[in-house]
Amino acid sequence: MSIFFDRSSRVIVQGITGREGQFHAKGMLASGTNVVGGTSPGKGGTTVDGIPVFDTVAEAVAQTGANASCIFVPPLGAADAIMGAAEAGIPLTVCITEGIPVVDMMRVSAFLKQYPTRLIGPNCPGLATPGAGKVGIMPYHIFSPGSVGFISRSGTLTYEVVSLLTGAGIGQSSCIGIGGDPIIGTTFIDCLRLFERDPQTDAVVMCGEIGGSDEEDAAAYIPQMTKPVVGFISGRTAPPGKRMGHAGAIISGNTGTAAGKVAALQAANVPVAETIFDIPDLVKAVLHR
Amino acid sequence: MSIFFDRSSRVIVQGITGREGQFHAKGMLASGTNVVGGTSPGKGGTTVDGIPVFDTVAEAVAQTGANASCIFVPPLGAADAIMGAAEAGIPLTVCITEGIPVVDMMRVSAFLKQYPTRLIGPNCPGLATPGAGKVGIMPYHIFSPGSVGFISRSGTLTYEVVSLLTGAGIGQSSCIGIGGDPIIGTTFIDCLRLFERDPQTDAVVMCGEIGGSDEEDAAAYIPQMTKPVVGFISGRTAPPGKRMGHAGAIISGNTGTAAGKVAALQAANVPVAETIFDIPDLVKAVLHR
Amino acid sequence: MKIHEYQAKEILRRFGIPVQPGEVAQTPAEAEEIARRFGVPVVIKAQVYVGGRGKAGGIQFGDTPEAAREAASRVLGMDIKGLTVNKVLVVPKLEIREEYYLGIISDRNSQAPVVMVSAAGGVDIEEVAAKTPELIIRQPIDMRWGLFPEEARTMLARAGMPHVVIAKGGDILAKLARAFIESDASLAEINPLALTGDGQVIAADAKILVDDNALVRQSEYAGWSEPEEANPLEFEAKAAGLTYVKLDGDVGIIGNGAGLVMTTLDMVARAGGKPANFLDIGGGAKAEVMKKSMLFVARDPQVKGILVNIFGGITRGEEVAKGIIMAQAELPAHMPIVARLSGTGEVEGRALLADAGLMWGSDMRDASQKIVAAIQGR
Amino acid sequence: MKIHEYQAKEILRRFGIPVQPGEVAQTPAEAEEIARRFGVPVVIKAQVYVGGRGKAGGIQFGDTPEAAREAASRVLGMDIKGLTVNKVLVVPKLEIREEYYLGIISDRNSQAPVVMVSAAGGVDIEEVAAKTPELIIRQPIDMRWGLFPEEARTMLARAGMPHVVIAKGGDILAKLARAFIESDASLAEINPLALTGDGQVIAADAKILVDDNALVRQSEYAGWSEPEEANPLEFEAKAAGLTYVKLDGDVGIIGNGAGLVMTTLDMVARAGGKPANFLDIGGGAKAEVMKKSMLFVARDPQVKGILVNIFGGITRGEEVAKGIIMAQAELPAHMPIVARLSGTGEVEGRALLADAGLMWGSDMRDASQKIVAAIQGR
Repeated sequence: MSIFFDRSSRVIVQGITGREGQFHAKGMLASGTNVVGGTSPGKGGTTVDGIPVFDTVAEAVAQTGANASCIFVPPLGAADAIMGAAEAGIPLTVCITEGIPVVDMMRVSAFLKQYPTRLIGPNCPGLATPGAGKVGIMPYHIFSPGSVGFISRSGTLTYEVVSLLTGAGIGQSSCIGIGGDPIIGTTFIDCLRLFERDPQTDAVVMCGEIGGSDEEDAAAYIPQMTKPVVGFISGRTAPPGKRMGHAGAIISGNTGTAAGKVAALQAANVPVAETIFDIPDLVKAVLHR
Repeated sequence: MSIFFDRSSRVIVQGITGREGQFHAKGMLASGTNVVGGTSPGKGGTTVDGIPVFDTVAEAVAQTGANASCIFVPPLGAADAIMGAAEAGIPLTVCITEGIPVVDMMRVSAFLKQYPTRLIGPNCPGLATPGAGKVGIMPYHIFSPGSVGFISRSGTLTYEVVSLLTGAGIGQSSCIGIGGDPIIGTTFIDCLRLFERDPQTDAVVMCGEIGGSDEEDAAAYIPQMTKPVVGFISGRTAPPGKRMGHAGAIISGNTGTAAGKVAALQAANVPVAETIFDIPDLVKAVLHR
Repeated sequence: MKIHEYQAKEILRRFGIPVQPGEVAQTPAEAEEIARRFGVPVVIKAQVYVGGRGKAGGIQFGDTPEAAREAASRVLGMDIKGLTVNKVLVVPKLEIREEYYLGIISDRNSQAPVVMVSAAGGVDIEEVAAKTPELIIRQPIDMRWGLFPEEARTMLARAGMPHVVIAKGGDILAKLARAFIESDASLAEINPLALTGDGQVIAADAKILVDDNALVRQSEYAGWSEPEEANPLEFEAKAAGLTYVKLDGDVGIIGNGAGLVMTTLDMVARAGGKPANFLDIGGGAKAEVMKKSMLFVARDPQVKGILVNIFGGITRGEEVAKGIIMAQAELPAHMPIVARLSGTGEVEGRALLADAGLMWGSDMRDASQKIVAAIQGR
Repeated sequence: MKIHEYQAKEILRRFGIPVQPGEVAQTPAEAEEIARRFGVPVVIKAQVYVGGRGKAGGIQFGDTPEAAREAASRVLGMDIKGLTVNKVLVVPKLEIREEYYLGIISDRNSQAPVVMVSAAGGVDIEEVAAKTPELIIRQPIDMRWGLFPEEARTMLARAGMPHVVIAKGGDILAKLARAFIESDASLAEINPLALTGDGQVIAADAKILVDDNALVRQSEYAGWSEPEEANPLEFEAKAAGLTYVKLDGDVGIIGNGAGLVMTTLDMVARAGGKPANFLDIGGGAKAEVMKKSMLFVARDPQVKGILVNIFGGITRGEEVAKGIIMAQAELPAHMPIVARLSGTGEVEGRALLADAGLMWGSDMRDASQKIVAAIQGR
């Protein structure tokens, strides 16, 4: 089992004829993901690496029975792509696109309230279910199947930590990059709730960073969980007021500091790793508790 | 009993400091309506003929317990007034204003879907419950209490017909001017449904006119009613494509003609008066059926 | 309010829609100059507020600048359904491969703008709707979000348009929806949307109607208003703030309230007369407005008599009577006038009318019969 | 993106908000001329991308045109928190009776713009929020409808504003909400909103931040971008398309992915070093980008060595290594460089680095320790 995505998922790639879309569609196929189609307005009727291309998501859904979508559409078209996927009845949408205007995401957020669509991202590496495949851009070879759920706001840091886990013999159930933007569809707490219910998951690793209060919100929920959580927070040396790469990674006044997040997690009895190298041992410790 | 409005209603007048608002607030008071307040941004804290004025509907509701509103705000501010009344929790809003841009009313229509507010109008004379009072601009002295419900798209024509009914000894239960605009909050069929459930009402007079298909929609519902309906349609001599005063009174192509409406009503077994002078006799006939 | 094709295209251009280039000429020489500048062949299109220009000869071609001049000289001054052509739009002739229809109307049933698209473009959409309604894809716009491009593309795909038109036309349709809402249109049409030989998708013709109620906030468009020569009186009435509709008969009709006036028209017709107009003086009119309305109605040379039908509420009978008496002094002595007043000020009004020797009706049936009889000399 | 007060006021003006008149001067003579034209007394306001101008002396008064000139000459060229004042806004002095606060920020928790209003205006709103949060009324904007005037007035009434401010300020706040959304702002503030002696309600100061992600479609505002002299490198980095943040230390840091770079900064700090910057080369960077980034980081005179930390996915190790080697050839010979590559192309990259005699780290901890040791001469 897994959260969000498994072998039964039928994935389309929105923006499949772009450089990124085409490259990662291939990567998803290679990971075992059932990529059933793609969209690119005007390119309907063609194929990309054997994958059929449609002008619209509605047509792709009608023709392929797709139930998940991975979006590589450029920033100014991404809100349209997300809304289009929801309108076409896609229940899981993963938006990789970075740089979507915040006003667009605020509109999308209001729009999605009337749809049962689950949005992951935007500005995220997507998700992977080791053994089943991936939706997004994560390097799939670093994963190993297992019982640890993984959630992170970043991309390459995820890869680092997953590599460390895999190297230490700790396999993963599902890995989700929730995205580095201030407005995202799925938060830490959403994932924690699902991991709590997921029978394959025994513990969760949560890699947060400065900015916002998603980690604090998660810390408020964790005491209700039966499964242990290990935390890590990056950006301890980040100064206030500076946007550290991710649009969401910014300390505003006294909110969003690494110290505050670490303290909140520790207050929830979550062991917080000092460095990423400490994560595997902390996971082993909570699993043997 | 009555539909929409009775002695327990507590009415505020939005736009009470304007010429129309002030004049008709007085008229409503004189009819027995419990006018508890009014609004006029910037004039909060003053009074108009002893009626307290507030800057906002929210304050008026909080201070007076108002549960109905009558709007006399100029066209470009009317959509704001309707939405504000809904947001402030007013369950019944009567909008007298004529000339609201259609795009505004389309937005209002979408907005009101999330509120339990009943909107009457716009571009309507309001409603009257003989014996209880009125919300709007109808000359109250023409009414007499009784058991005939009255619905019309127009103002002065309503007064003519009500005068004929009263003159013929036929009293009214509730009278509603639903308004002459293409987009209105309450239609004939809405009123018919309520009259059907209203124990005080024994028959209904419905005065339609050219344009749209509200009369046809009503004709499709009438066969399900237990109470008789008498119809009248004005605009038999109106040419197609011309807006006959009311923004909604326009024949487009073959739809909205008087002949079509008369035929639809007759097919529903509704006696349709040739002239307004025939209405009282037809009402008497159906009441004695 | 109607606007011309070239003005509708200007609006579309502002919303980022690719529009066939072109310029307006008011003289044949200007047309020739434009043809020279844009390159021939050109199309000369009459700018009049009426459909069916093509069939009426209002669209002509010029293969050379000189031919453009000649074509313009044929079209300028032409009478199309009672309208004189004062302006032509000169556009380079497109090599059109396919024609499509995109339209948005404000729809009373859905209480929203409704988008209609069809792969059967270039022809009258009402004909398509009547004969092959299955070729038209309809969908209301959700006013909360507008029409977003993916929705627009999905409509075009459902209408069976080719891939390139789905892609480029989807953007155009989404922009047309924004143009509709932000311009307070009641109709916005691109017909045809042309797919050209070189793969462009552009608006080759456009029609926009602007909601009269919104002209106060669309002041630029309001300034585009022009007299319709077929109906100069209606144009002047609007300018004078009167709610007036010109009809074909000889009985001038004035009342207060649209429903009442419409019913009065019907009553006059029943009495054997033919209404010359619809004029609603609205609520609370004073004597001056009544007088102005009377004199306005009498300007229609067909009018042989005037019926005034007032149900007084806010409108006061004595004001109406005063206005009628003031107007009578300026009207031809032989022009019959019948007034019927009831409600507020009815007694005072009738007394004034009686003093002035004017005819009155006891109700609208009586008044209608009296004016018809007076006109017909019975 | 930051913009100046005078630019923020220009945006507000376009959305119909009454704004205190005024003009920008770049010389004392211009300030005098403006003072003469608008009438004295005037206020001379430093236009710099920083708060607290008043306390720093960046706001001065001129009772005569000559005094305006002198005030401007004092303010122009002034250094405020590391920024040189190059422009002043000259405005006629208002007779302010009361000051209010209107603000809108994009809020991650409500995933919507949040409106904040307070009758305690004219002061730093963060101070009000900290000390008397009950004086601030907050409400998210429903993105489906925007903030309509009656909602705005209701907020102002709840904040305890006087009637005239509820009426006029409500319209202003509704327009501010439109300006926020249509301008892609991340913050839009009117502080103070002034009630003047003669009953006007106008924006006396304004601040707007524009969402960087939206600058592609807000091209006019994008053109208003100016170097922040306190951070010239950050401005140039943005122009060069690099995601760069200047910090205070001496270890230049480059990596791929924001989270990884932030973690690398933390790791360097743990190793006893001080990061000089944050630089994220993003995904799939080629050798040229790597080289450009290295040379850019080295332009910071504080930088004594550079750490490159790459986890290869789409980014290939050999491209990174090539870029480092190309950059090394142009960097001072004594500048230590430590690279750590893992993932795609890791073997090839390490081989290239070894051939070039460059230091490498086995993981990010090892690499961090090595660069810190190299800089500190251990």
